Amino acid sequence: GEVNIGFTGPLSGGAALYGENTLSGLRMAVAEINAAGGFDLNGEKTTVNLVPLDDRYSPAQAATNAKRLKQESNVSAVFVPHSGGIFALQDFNEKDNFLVMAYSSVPSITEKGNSLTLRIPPTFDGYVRAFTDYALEHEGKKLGMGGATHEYAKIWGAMIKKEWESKGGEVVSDNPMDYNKSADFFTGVSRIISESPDVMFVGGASEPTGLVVQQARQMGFQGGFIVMDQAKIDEVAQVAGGLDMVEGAIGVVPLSVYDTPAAKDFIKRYKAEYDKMPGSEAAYNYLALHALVEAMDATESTDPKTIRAAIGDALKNMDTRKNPYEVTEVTENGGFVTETTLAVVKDGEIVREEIK
Amino acid sequence: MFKVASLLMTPAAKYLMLAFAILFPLVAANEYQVYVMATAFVWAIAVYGLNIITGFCGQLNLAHGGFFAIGAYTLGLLTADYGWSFWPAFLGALVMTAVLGFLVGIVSLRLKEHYFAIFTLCVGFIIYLLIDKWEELTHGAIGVRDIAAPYGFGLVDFTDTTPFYYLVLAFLVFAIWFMGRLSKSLLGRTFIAIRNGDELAQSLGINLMRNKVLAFVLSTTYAGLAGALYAGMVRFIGPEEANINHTFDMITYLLVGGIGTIMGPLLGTVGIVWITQSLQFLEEYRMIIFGPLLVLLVIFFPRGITGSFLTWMHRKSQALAPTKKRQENKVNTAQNREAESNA
Amino acid sequence: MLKVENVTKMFGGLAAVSDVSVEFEAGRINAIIGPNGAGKSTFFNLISGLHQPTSGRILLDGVDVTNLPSDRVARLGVGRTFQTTNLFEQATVLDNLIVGHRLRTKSGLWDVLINSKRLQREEKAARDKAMEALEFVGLAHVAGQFIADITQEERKRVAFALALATDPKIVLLDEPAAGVNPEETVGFAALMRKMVDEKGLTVCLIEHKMDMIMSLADKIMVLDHGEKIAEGTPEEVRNNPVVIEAYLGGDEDAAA
Amino acid sequence: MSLFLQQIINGLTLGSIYGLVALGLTLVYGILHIPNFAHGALYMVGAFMSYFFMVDLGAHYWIAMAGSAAVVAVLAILCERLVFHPLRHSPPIHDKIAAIGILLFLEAVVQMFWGSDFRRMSSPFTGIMNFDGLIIPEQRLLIIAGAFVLVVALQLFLRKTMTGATIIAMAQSREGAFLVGIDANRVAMMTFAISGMLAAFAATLYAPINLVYPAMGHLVIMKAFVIIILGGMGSVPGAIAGGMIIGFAEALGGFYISTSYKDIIAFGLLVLILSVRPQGLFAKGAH
Amino acid sequence: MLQLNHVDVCYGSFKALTDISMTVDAGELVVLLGANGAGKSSLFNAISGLVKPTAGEIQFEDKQLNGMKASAVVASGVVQCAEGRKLFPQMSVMQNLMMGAYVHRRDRQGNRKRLNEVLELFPILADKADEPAGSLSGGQQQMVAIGRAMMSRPRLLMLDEPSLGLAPLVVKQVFETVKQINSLGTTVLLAEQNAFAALKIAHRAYVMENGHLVMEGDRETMLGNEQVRKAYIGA
Ligand SMILES: Nc1ncnc2c1ncn2[C@@H]1O[C@H](COP(=O)(O)OP(=O)(O)OP(=O)(O)O)[C@@H](O)[C@H]1O
Ligand SMILES: Nc1ncnc2c1ncn2[C@@H]1O[C@H](COP(=O)(O)OP(=O)(O)OP(=O)(O)O)[C@@H](O)[C@H]1O
Ligand SMILES: [Mg+2]
Ligand SMILES: [Mg+2]
Repeated sequence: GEVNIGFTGPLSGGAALYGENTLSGLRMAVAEINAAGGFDLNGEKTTVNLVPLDDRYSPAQAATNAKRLKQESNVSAVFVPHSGGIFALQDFNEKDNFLVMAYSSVPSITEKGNSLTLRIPPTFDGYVRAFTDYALEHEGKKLGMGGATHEYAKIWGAMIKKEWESKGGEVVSDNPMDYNKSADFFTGVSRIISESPDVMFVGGASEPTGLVVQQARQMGFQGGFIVMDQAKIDEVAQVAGGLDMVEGAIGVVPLSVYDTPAAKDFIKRYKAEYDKMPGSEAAYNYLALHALVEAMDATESTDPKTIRAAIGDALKNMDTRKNPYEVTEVTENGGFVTETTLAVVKDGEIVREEIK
Repeated sequence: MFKVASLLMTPAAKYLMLAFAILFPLVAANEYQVYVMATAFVWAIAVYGLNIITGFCGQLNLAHGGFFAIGAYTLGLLTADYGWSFWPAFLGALVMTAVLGFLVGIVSLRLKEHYFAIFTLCVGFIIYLLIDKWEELTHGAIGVRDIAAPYGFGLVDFTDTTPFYYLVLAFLVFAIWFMGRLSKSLLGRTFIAIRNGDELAQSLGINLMRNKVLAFVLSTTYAGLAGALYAGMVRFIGPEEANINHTFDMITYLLVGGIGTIMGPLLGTVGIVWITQSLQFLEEYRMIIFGPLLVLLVIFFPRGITGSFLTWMHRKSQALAPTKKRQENKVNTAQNREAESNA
Repeated sequence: MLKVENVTKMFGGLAAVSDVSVEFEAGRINAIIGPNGAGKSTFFNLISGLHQPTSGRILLDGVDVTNLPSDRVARLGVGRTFQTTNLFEQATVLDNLIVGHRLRTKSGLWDVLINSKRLQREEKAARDKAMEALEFVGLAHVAGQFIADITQEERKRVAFALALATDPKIVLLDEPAAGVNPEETVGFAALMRKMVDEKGLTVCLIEHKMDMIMSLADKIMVLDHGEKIAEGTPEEVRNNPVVIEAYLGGDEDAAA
Repeated sequence: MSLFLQQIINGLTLGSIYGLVALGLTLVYGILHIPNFAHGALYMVGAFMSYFFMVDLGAHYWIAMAGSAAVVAVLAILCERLVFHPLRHSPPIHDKIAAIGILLFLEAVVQMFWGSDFRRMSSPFTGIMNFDGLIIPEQRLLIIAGAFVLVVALQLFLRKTMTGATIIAMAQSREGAFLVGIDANRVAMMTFAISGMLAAFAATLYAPINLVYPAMGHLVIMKAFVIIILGGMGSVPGAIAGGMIIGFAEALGGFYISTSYKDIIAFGLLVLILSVRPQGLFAKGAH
Repeated sequence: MLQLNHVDVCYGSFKALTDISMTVDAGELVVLLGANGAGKSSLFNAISGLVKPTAGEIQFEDKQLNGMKASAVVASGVVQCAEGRKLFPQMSVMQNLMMGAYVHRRDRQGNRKRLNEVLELFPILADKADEPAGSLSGGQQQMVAIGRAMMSRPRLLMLDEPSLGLAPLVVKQVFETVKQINSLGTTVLLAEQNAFAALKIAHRAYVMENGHLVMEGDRETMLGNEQVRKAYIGA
């Protein structure tokens, strides 16, 4: 037999690369499962068939796709890598009976109490707490806000600001910029710099983030950066002109800096398959799909509710090779629990820091 | 081929199409198909609006997608943030798009042709930017969630796909019916006269501004109607609803179907929406095919499906009356003239 | 009927019409002649409200129409044709004409929505008017044909009919017989006479065809470089040395 | 003060780029009356070609710029020949739609080859000049100087050479141009080629301080349209003046008013101006 | 020099010219008479390559003109000064004249010489050299148009109603100029409604009606012909 698993995400348009990266992790997991002859479902060898559909990042198209996946392929789970699509699907997934495999750190995804949603990455409130603590201690009290303007960055920025002020810091300038469309960051950055902050909050896609960082340095900014988790410090550094440029940046630990055997092993296999460095979207979705199948295997069922109930155990029992981030727990609301980590650029190197 | 087409155009065919639309949920393979059809109908309503201002009145309005988004946002914000229930908010959306249409109309319609088109392009973009940036009102990039679905006064549940489909169908039928009436009425003729030449129209005593604004407001109201239905269907909207690409899409539907015709907008929209759905697998290659297709279409079928068919019908009737004295029109001959000089 | 007082129209630095005063009497055929670019069409545009004069006054039956927009002027009874005929190619002759009577109707959006009695009545009136105008110009037989399929001369006649459908008191005809052959020109002259005789209209026309003008017009005004250089009966104009000098040409080619 | 000067420099930089793009747009409009919506796509392709020559083939910046200009010129000529020429007698709406078709196509092709991710292309001019606190990266200076040189060169070409004058002649009277033996096709192709080249130059000048990605032309072309409406469609000086107005409005508005609303400033300006002067700032007649 | 054999021109299904055959010899001044819409301009445009004949052939010296591009026709020495002048209104008079030399743009020396000749012909243009052509009076514009055509160094110059809309004084001047141009060695084909004035300077004439050539003859025959007198000259 065969089970279908759905995916709807941007496969064309501006965010296509992101969609493809997400999909690559899923594909890799499916290939591994099927190469091993599938899994056992009620005594029947069952392979996995991934059905990807393109939604061009549009919530409405994501909803249409999900309907289609449910109706035509009878999927029990749909992977969605953007919060707009997730919200759109949450409108009817309980009624239509399928799991939303949400790849987005927006906390409200799991806060609404949708019983058939699994949030794959950690929410970013953990990062927010850790990053602000670290920056306040090491860099200074004055923060300049220069994040991006898309939905995700907005929520991030708002939380950073709140956290910063509640801890006695001061937000000296608040000037978000459109990272995806802007022709020039010069004006925006100079506006932030003119208030001489100690730290700048930046972050959208890695490349424009790199440009923002570079222009800030060009204009004489000496302080550190709080880098939103969408941007990866290593990629940012590449655009900005080397790790020296991002000295003092605080961000999530790039997969490449993860030192665990599970992560290293995953990176090796991914590189062999796709000939590039995997990002976290590939790794997280890879492990989530494995966990999903593990749960089907364990419960001998493809029923979304049953799977949802069993996913925690599945994560725990899973081979660590399939679990590069070593996720071992699911919250009551359906969020995967990962240990929050933090990386800083010190003396031209990315180092992992313990969180207190 | 044309046999089929000619059947499609007779008045009886319109009833056949209506019957098909009514039966569609029963014959559809699954709910997804009904959902797609409902989406297509929603867009078709907006395209009918575009047909009024662009097809009849001859003014290419590139802010149409913006007004669609205004309709969607008005409904979304009134229900999600201000606690209105669906139908009052729905009316609110119509009023809002009509009023804003009026305001934009009186400024933009003083411009002509390319200037009007580019001006409205900018208006559409301003609408997008405002939705994206005016966070206090619109939630900016975060979008609007928890939009109310239409309630059926205890009779039907419009959160189900099929009842919603019928709701949209009802509005669509009304939209087409009204368009048909309009096009044959003195008012519609007035619009067409303006398209043919505004100086001539004016010398016939037609108040250009008043009529153009009226057509514009009608068209934005259609867009608002479609937008409100869309919001009630998807129930999650973001600034991308105002993306200029939606306007481009609608123009394409209109052009493929046949600009200035009655059935063209519907045929074009339904056709392309389904083609787009079935070309899903092409992903990013879709536009590699679609772009050139669009170009070929405007070169070889400038009047769209319906328009080309009408021309063909006309030719046929001409052929049946060979004794008629014929002289090619100036346009054609002027073409010939320059065609030669450029050859 | 129509009284023009010291009208001037500047386009940038160019005086297309300069300080022209003239009076056209009701029920007459008035012609305007002059070289290309003399300002004849501009003069019509000023009367019909398409352009606003830079200075001067225009009175229609004693009503000041100087700064009215052309749709208002049309409603006051000024019909016109254009130098280049612009009709809706893809529609029938009758469909083209129906809108001509629009200015005498009132129905709006609401009437369309509820298909009101008024709308039905007015649509019928407009259709009847169109047919009547078409019969008047002698084209009743082509009512159902597409504009694209009729001859150049028929188009010109349709343009006439369109102006007539507005129920005008005065019609301004800009080179009605340009590009039609001599035989057809005679037909047009007859048509214009008929407008005056049967409908009691006042006709103003611009033409270059002198033989037609001379035999048709009751009164001729001659423009040159925007200025009125002469006015009078054909006889007077023909013998006016200034006109001969500026337009008709001297001695031997006077009649050309 | 130096902050203000900083914004002036920035306004000049932006104005130069916008001006160059608008210039190409206005030339094509002046002759063929086509508002070429695909112009932004040509700009984008220009950036990708330079990227390709520099990063993939290892060419020098200047060589890459020349190569890119050549490729985009050819592309523009193809657009003219294959699309706009056959459509020259269609109603005005059709060539706009066709232009949209070209735009979708070019973007899709670029995306097929290079993907939709952001790319970085650096020029040899990475230095930063510091005049007593006023910071001017070399590349920005190059943009301003480059735009100046191109505009002057274009003016000389149009005014002083017979070939250039054919473009002006065509814009003023098509028939007149035929009568003196000007080949309409040649002029149309030449105009498209120049317009494409200007777009490629602008993109290559700008890319090093920005990113290269398939959607990079969207906003630029919108602004270019605003500019040519402001400056009067078809007017060369209008395009340059309009470019500067928008560049400065954006830089100063973005700094002193709000960065998020800086794009609205450009478009709001247009709405405002056209509400008062429907014919644009510099055009004489109405339209 | 110029020979037309059985030329037809159609605009769509409307036949504007039917079976036109005519010749113009080197050094001649030939007049083409005809009423409005007779097809004079159509014939000129066919020769100039602005419209494509549907049948027949047009021979200029040893070259076949039909099928040639308009620009190539000008380059081969057949230049039309069209009805309505078709100047470049915002260009200066001088620029207009120089555009006329477009097909000879490489021969700067020759152009300068030619320019002097043209300015000698129309001294007033020298005074107006820097003014935009659009601002000139009708007569002056006509001079610019003729001058521009002369700059193309025609061996056959076709003038389409050069007297149209001009005051008689100017008309006289124009005809004198045409005669002068012809006497300086340029072959001229002149379309006119102003038959008398045209015939006075012509060697030969053709008469067109409704797209057909209906008559041909030299100046004296034509001036003496009763029909021509009646139709085109008046009593
Ligand atoms: N809208 C306008 N803007 C600027 N100039 C104009 C405009 N309309 C007309 N003109 C100018 O005004 C003058 C008079 O033009 P008009 O069309 O009235 O001449 P006309 O007498 O009708 O000539 P014709 O016999 O050739 O039709 C011309 O020089 C023309 O160029
Ligand atoms: N581009 C065109 N399209 C259609 N018909 C045309 C075109 N040009 C000319 N005609 C028609 O062809 C016939 C001959 O026109 P043409 O302009 O050659 O006449 P003409 O003798 O030059 O007249 P005129 O003295 O008015 O200049 C006319 O009936 C005219 O209406
Ligand atoms: Mg006129
Ligand atoms: Mg002629």
